[in-house]
Amino acid sequence: MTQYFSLEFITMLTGFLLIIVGIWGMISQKNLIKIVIGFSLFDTGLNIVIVSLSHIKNSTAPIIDKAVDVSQAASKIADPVPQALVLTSIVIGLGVTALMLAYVLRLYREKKSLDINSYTDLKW
Amino acid sequence: MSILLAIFLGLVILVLAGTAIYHKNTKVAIIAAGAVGLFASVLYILLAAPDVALTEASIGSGLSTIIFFYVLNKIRQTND
Amino acid sequence: MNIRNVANLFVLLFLIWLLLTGTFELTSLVLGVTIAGLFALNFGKNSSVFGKFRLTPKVFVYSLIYLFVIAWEIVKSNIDVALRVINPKLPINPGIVKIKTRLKSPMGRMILANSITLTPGTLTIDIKDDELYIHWIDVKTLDAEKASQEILGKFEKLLEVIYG
Amino acid sequence: MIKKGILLLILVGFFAVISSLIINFTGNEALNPMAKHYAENGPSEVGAANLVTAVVVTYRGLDTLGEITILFIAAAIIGFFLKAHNADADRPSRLRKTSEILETASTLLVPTIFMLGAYIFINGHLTPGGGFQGGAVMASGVMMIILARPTSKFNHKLLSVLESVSGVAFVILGVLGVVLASGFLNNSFLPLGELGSILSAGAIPIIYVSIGIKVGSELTGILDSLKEHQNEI
Amino acid sequence: MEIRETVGAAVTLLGSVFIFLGGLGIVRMPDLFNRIQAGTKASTLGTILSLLGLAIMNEAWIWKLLVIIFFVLITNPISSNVISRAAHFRGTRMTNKTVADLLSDKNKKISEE
Amino acid sequence: MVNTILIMAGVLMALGILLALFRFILGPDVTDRAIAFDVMTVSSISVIALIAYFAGRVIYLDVALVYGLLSFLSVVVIGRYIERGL
Repeated sequence: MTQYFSLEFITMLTGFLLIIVGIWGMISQKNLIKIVIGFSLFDTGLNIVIVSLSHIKNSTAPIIDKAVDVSQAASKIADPVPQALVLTSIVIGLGVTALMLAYVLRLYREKKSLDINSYTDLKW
Repeated sequence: MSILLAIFLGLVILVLAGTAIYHKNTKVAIIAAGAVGLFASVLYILLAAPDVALTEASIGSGLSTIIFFYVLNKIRQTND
Repeated sequence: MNIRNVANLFVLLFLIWLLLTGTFELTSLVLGVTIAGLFALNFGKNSSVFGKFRLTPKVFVYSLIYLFVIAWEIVKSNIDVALRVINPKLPINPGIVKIKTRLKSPMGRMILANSITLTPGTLTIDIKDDELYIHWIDVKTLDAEKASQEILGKFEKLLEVIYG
Repeated sequence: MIKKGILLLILVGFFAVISSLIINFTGNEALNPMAKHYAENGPSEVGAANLVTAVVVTYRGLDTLGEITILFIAAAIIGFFLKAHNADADRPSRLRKTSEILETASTLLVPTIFMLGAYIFINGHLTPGGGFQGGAVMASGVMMIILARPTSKFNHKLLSVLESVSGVAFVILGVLGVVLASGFLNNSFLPLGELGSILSAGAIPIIYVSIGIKVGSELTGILDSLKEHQNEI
Repeated sequence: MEIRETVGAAVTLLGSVFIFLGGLGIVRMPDLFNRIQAGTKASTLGTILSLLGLAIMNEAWIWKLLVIIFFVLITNPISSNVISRAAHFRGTRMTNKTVADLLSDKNKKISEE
Repeated sequence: MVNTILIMAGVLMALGILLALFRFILGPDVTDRAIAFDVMTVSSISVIALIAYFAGRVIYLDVALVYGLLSFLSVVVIGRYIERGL
């Protein structure tokens, strides 16, 4: 039980629950903007999970200054690679969210409705 | 100590996420989604990732809110 | 192109750069001067907001006094509002009153409005010409003159010296 | 109702599948070999104190190029989608004027925000931050301008020039790494300098500044395409 | 050395008390304007005090903390002002205890003319 | 001693954030929620500073710097949207 009471586990659980909430919002809501909000929550949750994977027990930020010396860097810092991935992923997430919102706006101008049920053109 | 703070932040994030999904008013949902980003950024600092936290702060503090509100504004103006 | 405006903006930006980096390394200083100069030229040439400010000893002393006055006001009125919040009866008497200011320069007016907003108990809602509309948590008078004296009596004199 | 039940069932199934992943996760005790290599050799090979910057700009620089391209394509598609409709949007509309306080404050705050953005750019190899964050901060500064003065027009030509020049500069710096040093985006064709000083890490500050200008102008372009063009009353 | 750190920690504690009071104020006050009065102002002072306390504790951090305090001081009143102006324009309901509302009187006069 | 005082301060800050969250969920109007959001951002600046103190890293303060300068933009956007000025 004690293994679950660690920073990494708790943040990872938070991230996964946030992913679940985001997916639930995307598939259960009818409003198009709510679906985009669900997507952005999903994005945040995914980022939290990846960052929690980079954390080593009692580690500090992977930046070398007075507090962390070069010689002992390898034993003290967190993993820099997942952080670098998430760094770019957040900016891309903003771009993708803006793209989805542009689609929403375009769809709204076609049919004057934000309800997903009124877009039935390709429904079988 | 940091574990307790992480549990607190996780609960706050989940409550805000629930608000963002289930609130009827779209504006409130957007603000709640922005607040999720805010607390996620504090969580990133706790996880020793200041670079990621800085990115989330600079994106989530203004840009991600304004694009939602611009689209809402355009939808409102189409109706008028 | 207002030389004094650009110079004031440059000093402000360079000060921020120094505080942010916290070093006096030569290369860092050169970079700071270049960037601050570029931004000051770009943003300062079309406005005259900073132009009124001139750094004489008198203005410096008055600015220090102003800082102390506003810090004291903020702490005092914060305790006042905090006592109101803790009190179970919630003794508030709110209302929106109108006050008049003599200040003309936009920067001075903004600092005045922000000072009023920062002190709890008063909140600037709108500013039209020389009239400020203030939400006051404990309205003592509705008369414009008396309210002006009550709310901004201390700030205005100092700001008149600093921003002309 | 039945539909929601099915969806809930799917979600519970999804959670059941990944729950074994979560339950067995106990946290990492030590760095994996690749990260260890970066931590031990990064400061001497690259010369950047911020190892995340080292990974983003040099070790995984090609990924960064791809991500910037994705952002560029997203901005271009948004512009393409929304520009076509703007022609008939110039009917008169009521737009409330900004208060004087916000307008004066913006003249003070916009240079400050840009200064912070420049600090984040230039110290990207020493402190947290760099091109992506600085670009986002600068786009926030532009956003402050259009919030305070909604009628102000963008200089589109300057925006596109900045975007293409910085993109080309990024690629040219990468190719210079191939020609003068050992590989694409290798930063050691400029002297590495002393670890921790502002003129260190070879070409990383220059590369990061170009990334930052690129990201900033692309985010500004997205904001501009979403903005409503209107006249004030 | 010890005394200075204790003083700094005490100042931080005072700041956190103000943050707590701000939270309490925002819950207890009856309408939007009073919530702004009690909430954002108290939490601004609380943040400034806690940053000052940390600046007292370690002198190496003092410059960066001063910049943060400066930023908070100039940005926070602006957001309160904008949101209260928008709420008044929209006609947010004010509490029954309100004594006077001269701004809406003036706006009404303008629209009548 | 010092650590105990600072942990107490952290608990009080968390309680303040919790109260603001209560207003966020309860708040009858959008503007009330915007104010609650403002209180949460300002309070989390000092939480970030506390984390930086406990970790002993001055560089964490950069995040607080960005929040201090940019967090008001979100509230300004909401206000301008409500008064139809966007």
